[in-house]
Amino acid sequence: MSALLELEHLSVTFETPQGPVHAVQDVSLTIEGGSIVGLVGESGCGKSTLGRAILRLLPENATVAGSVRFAGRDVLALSPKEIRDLRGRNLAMIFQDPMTRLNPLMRIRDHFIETIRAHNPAVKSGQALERAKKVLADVRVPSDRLGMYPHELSGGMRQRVMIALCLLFKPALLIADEPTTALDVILEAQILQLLQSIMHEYSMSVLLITHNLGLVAEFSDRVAVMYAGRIAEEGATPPLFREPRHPYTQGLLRSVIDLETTSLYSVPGEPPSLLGETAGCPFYPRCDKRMAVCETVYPEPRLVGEDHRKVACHLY
Amino acid sequence: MTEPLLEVRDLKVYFPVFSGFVQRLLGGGDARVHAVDGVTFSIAEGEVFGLVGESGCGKSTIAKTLVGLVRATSGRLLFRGEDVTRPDPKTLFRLRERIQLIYQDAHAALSPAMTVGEAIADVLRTHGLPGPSGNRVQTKSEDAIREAVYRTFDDVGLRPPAFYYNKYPDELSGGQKQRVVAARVLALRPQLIVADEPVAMLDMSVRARMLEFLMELKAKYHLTYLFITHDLATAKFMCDRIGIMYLGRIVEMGRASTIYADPKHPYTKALLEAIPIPDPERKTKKILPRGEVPNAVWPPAGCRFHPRCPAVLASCGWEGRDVIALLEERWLSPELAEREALAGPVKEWEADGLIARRQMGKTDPGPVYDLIRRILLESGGPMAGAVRKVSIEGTVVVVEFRPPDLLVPKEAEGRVVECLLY
Amino acid sequence: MPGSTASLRAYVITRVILMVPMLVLLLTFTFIILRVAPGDPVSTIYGERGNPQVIDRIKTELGLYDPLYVQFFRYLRDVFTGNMGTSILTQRPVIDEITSRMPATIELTFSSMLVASVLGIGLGTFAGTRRDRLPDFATRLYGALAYNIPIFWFGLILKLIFAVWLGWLPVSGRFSPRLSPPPTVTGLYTIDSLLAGNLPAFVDAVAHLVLPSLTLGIVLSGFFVRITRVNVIHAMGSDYVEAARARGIPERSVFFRHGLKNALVPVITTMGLTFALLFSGAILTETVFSFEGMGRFVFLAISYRDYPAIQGAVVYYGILMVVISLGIDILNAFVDPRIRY
Amino acid sequence: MAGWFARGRTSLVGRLIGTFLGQSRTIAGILVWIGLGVVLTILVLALLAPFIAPFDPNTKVASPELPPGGAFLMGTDRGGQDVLSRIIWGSRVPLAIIAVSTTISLALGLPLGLVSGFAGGRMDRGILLVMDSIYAFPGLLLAIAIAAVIGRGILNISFAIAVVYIPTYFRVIRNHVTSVKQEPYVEAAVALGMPRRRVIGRYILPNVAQSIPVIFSVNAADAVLTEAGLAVLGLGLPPGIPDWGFDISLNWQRFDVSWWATFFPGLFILILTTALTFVGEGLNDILNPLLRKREYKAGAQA
Repeated sequence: MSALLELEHLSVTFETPQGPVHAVQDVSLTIEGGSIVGLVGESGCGKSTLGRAILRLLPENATVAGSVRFAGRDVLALSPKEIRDLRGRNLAMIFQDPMTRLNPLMRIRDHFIETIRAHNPAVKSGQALERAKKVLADVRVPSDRLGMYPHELSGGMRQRVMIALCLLFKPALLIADEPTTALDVILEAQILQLLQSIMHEYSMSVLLITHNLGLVAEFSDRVAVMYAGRIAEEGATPPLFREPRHPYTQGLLRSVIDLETTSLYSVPGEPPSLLGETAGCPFYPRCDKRMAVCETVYPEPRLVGEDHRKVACHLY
Repeated sequence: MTEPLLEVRDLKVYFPVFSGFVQRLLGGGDARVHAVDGVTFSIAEGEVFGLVGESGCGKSTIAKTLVGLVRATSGRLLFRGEDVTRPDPKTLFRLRERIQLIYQDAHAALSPAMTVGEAIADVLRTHGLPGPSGNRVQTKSEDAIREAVYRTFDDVGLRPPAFYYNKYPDELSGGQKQRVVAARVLALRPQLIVADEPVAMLDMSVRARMLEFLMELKAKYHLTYLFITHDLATAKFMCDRIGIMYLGRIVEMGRASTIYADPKHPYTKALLEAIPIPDPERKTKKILPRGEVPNAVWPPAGCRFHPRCPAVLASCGWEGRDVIALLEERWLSPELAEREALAGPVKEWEADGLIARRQMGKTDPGPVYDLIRRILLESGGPMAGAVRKVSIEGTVVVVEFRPPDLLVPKEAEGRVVECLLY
Repeated sequence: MPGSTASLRAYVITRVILMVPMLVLLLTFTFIILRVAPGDPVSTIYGERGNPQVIDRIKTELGLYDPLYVQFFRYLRDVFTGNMGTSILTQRPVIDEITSRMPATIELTFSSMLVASVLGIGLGTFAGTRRDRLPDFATRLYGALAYNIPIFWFGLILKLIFAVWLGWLPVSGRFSPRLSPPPTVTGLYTIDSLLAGNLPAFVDAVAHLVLPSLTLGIVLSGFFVRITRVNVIHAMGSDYVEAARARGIPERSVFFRHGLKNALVPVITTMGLTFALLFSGAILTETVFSFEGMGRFVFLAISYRDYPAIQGAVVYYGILMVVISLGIDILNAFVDPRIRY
Repeated sequence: MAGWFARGRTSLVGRLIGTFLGQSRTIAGILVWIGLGVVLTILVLALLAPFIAPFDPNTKVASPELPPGGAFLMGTDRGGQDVLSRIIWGSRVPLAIIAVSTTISLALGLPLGLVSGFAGGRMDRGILLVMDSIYAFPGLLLAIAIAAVIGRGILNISFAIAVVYIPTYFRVIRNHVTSVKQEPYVEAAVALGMPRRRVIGRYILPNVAQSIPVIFSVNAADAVLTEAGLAVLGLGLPPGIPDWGFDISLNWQRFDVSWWATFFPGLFILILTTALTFVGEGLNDILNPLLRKREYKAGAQA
């Protein structure tokens, strides 16, 4: 298996009236073909920014450094035309709130026609609709929804439509940014099951961005844990959950409340602000295993153990 | 048994749907959201009672009804035996000293234009200071009020209180704001606290802290909680008893330990099944209910869960629109869609209560009649069993269901469950 | 779920029905201002010089001593039967005056609206897509200046430069006296001359329209620039625009189909209110350019305290506004499917 | 200083000023400063008119229609009066109109908006219908109608203008209230048993107050323009009071001969209204950062 997506030393900084915000710092991550990678972190840790950086969807006040290689191509060096070609065709993205992601003035049908024509102008509307119907059937949306406006659809239907829009060209990678956070637990499970089955059918990889550790455990092959704009720990899902190495991952897993929880645990303190420069390990103030070196020197991620685990911590 | 602190009997809360002026004139104007549709439960003093359900199931509406933010359409609310269903302003004012609300978003619950000290002082100015024997002492003395605010801050761990008094909400951290909101509620010395999704907005790593804090307060002030959440895991940890809600009704209610150990209602089972478990070694293929929660304006007949229920019976409430849903469902498969194209399109079908019909106009209704009979038969199962008859009336093909069996909450193995299976 | 066409129809019916209370309210309002407020029309017309007995007789004739509700219903009846009295100034029925002058104002209003929308929406879009850069600031400055320029004064300046000094365009009026106007069909000289195939007349009519509509249109464009800019920024920052980009939709389509189209929905809504501004402006513009329309009529009526004429004009404007706002609302419902519910 | 105001001891005004000072160096802030500077300069002119104006504004001081230059910086008008002196004295009228008319509009529009927005339901729809009817009506025509009935004078004109702009305050405040009303902190105040009046006064008003300065400046500009329009149409103040609008109406027929007598009064109207708009636009950017939400959102996601 070859690397489909390679991020190397990727950093994203936003210029804001309060000063620079280092949303993503020095992130390196690889996604192999045909896998689901979970990118997990708490709100404001930079995970959504990372997802957008891959598609170059960041607002104008963002600067990106490092490199993004997708199927061997340097994404950051592509011309606007080339990146546009890539989006939706090879690299697709779905978002958190399906309610606001479809143009309220356009029928569902027109979203499909527009997307197909954007990449293949020669296609007639009739053909485009046939294609749309096929994809919609794959995501289990009745084809009469094509004639409706977004506001006439339920939240689950809208997210299915969003997914269908992504599937039109059988992309190699789907970035799913909190795709189920706005949905209820049963719908959430439905949508993720759907994603999982489609993934195999369309031989597609998924980058699943979420704050929900349960989802990651259930659906991902590999997982990257993000904290304060950096990746704290990354590895294959089962060993990482069985034996977390980074103190943050340990704390996070301990603080999960599930049906087996008998005692509560929370990580002390609060996540740091990403405003301005920081030195040392960002988790330092909250860490129960901190050492003197942690305050001043950032621990470069290194491979630890036999399961190809990358951990950014001075303990290892 | 002692008298419960709070009793809710057959509570119904309907909201009008804002349809256009003319639509209301032309009929169809009695459209109402059946937010809460006949809910009965009680909470004993010192208990934590959980209402669990997905968004839109009516749990937050119950919370708002309890503190008089929303009027009950019918039913009864009793607080310590006193009827507070439609309180006059004075009763409501007193009621709000005894029942208080904690919101899911502490930041949004504080006015950004008011210092947090003022936020609490304002409450004390309105209600007076809590006296030694549960009474209220009205005071004009700003010093006394400030003293009382300081004490409350101290109680919730905002120390030194004088430091926090003049802070605006946006100058405090999330955790501190939660403490302020708690302090504001506690300043009234309430007996029942309704906590509406108190941890839903919080990050996983700090969620437990809020829950611990709530438990501490409970012990310290002898509080009773109505704990509202969509998260079954949190509810399991926090609650003594729970009620599972679906579309405005409690479908299963009992001791938390009993229900989690052995859920009875298919919906409860589905919810428990759907929760993602943070243990990659226990990946199992889940069997999930179909579809989504239907619109609460027209809740399904019979058991509201019947269109999605994996254990559904013929008597659960099949009705006209389920035929349309069945057709849609079948036609997701292209070959079925082609084979059964004659019966479609779906929008030609019209549902009216227990009846589904299709106006055929000049076309011969015969083939459609045959086809729909075959489809119903082929789909088999409980739905087919509920069909009273398929007929042709003039140019109309009609599918008619028999009325559902009466659905009443029943005692079953230590809990109340509303399901025909039991 | 009701179909979109059915709901659109229901919406239109709703709006038409709602027009009735609006109209009644408006007429009541006019009635109160003009009849109940201190001073009555007759005394206002005849002033202190008037003979008390004459005034008394006229008042009786006009029914001013009847109970208010009788007056009110008579007034409503008069309005709906088009009987708005006789102009003191011209001695012609007010309704005739209004119908003969209306086409001029319609011509001016629509051509100004055209200038304003082209300029305003064009510049607003330009500024909105170049947010916080120099073109944005220049456009915003233009917007502020255009919106705040005293229209009367601006018309004078344009007239002085282009008509008096440069002599490119006619100074005033609707049509040159040396040409004979086209036969009246619609009353709009531009349309009528085209219908008659009279090209010189058309050119002349347009030439007379240029300065007044530029004056009014530019002033109004200030308003358009502002709302267009804000809404373009808003729409281009929306979630569905980001989602469209993520699907690889070309930036041109993203802008026109997702950004601009959605931005124009609120712009259309505000257009209804813009007409109010437009009519205010038309009064002054017509005065500057001696453009014989409704505005000019109002000005003259005021100058001569021509009471029935003022009342007629107010009622006429009111009805027009209600109808326009109805039209805009319905237009909006056509564009935006969410409004129909 | 910004910090001091922002911490500004629970005072609403202090908080608004603090927010503004906190961003006084942004482009929006600079706009406000420019606008305020111009308005203040005109205010000083108005107050010190007797000392600054070179001539008596109502006397013939030279031959009519002298072009600008020499002792008469802006020339003389048809009546041989000094245009500059008339402009300086004339600045009093628009300022007075602004003061009176916006006060009246605010005094009526604000409470109506608060009550209507908070109460909702039938009462809201009723008030809304009335206000919308006024709003949709051509403002100048309405002012003309009112002014024609109640006659001339600063108070009368101000009242006529005020009526026209009540709906503006009403609309903005009401819409803001209906959105603030949804906020949990308002619901919380109700659930805490706060009396209705207290909820409106202490929880809603302070949070909609940021709209007021913005509408104020926009309305002030509109009021000046409306007054000028009325004056041009001969419905302004009685002759004898120097007024920019009145001066235009006096001289415009001779615009091609003595353009200065019309041009300068109009220019000053434009300067004053534009300055007011700068204040309004700047404050709007600072106090209602709706448009910047996107940036902050991106920052917050960071």
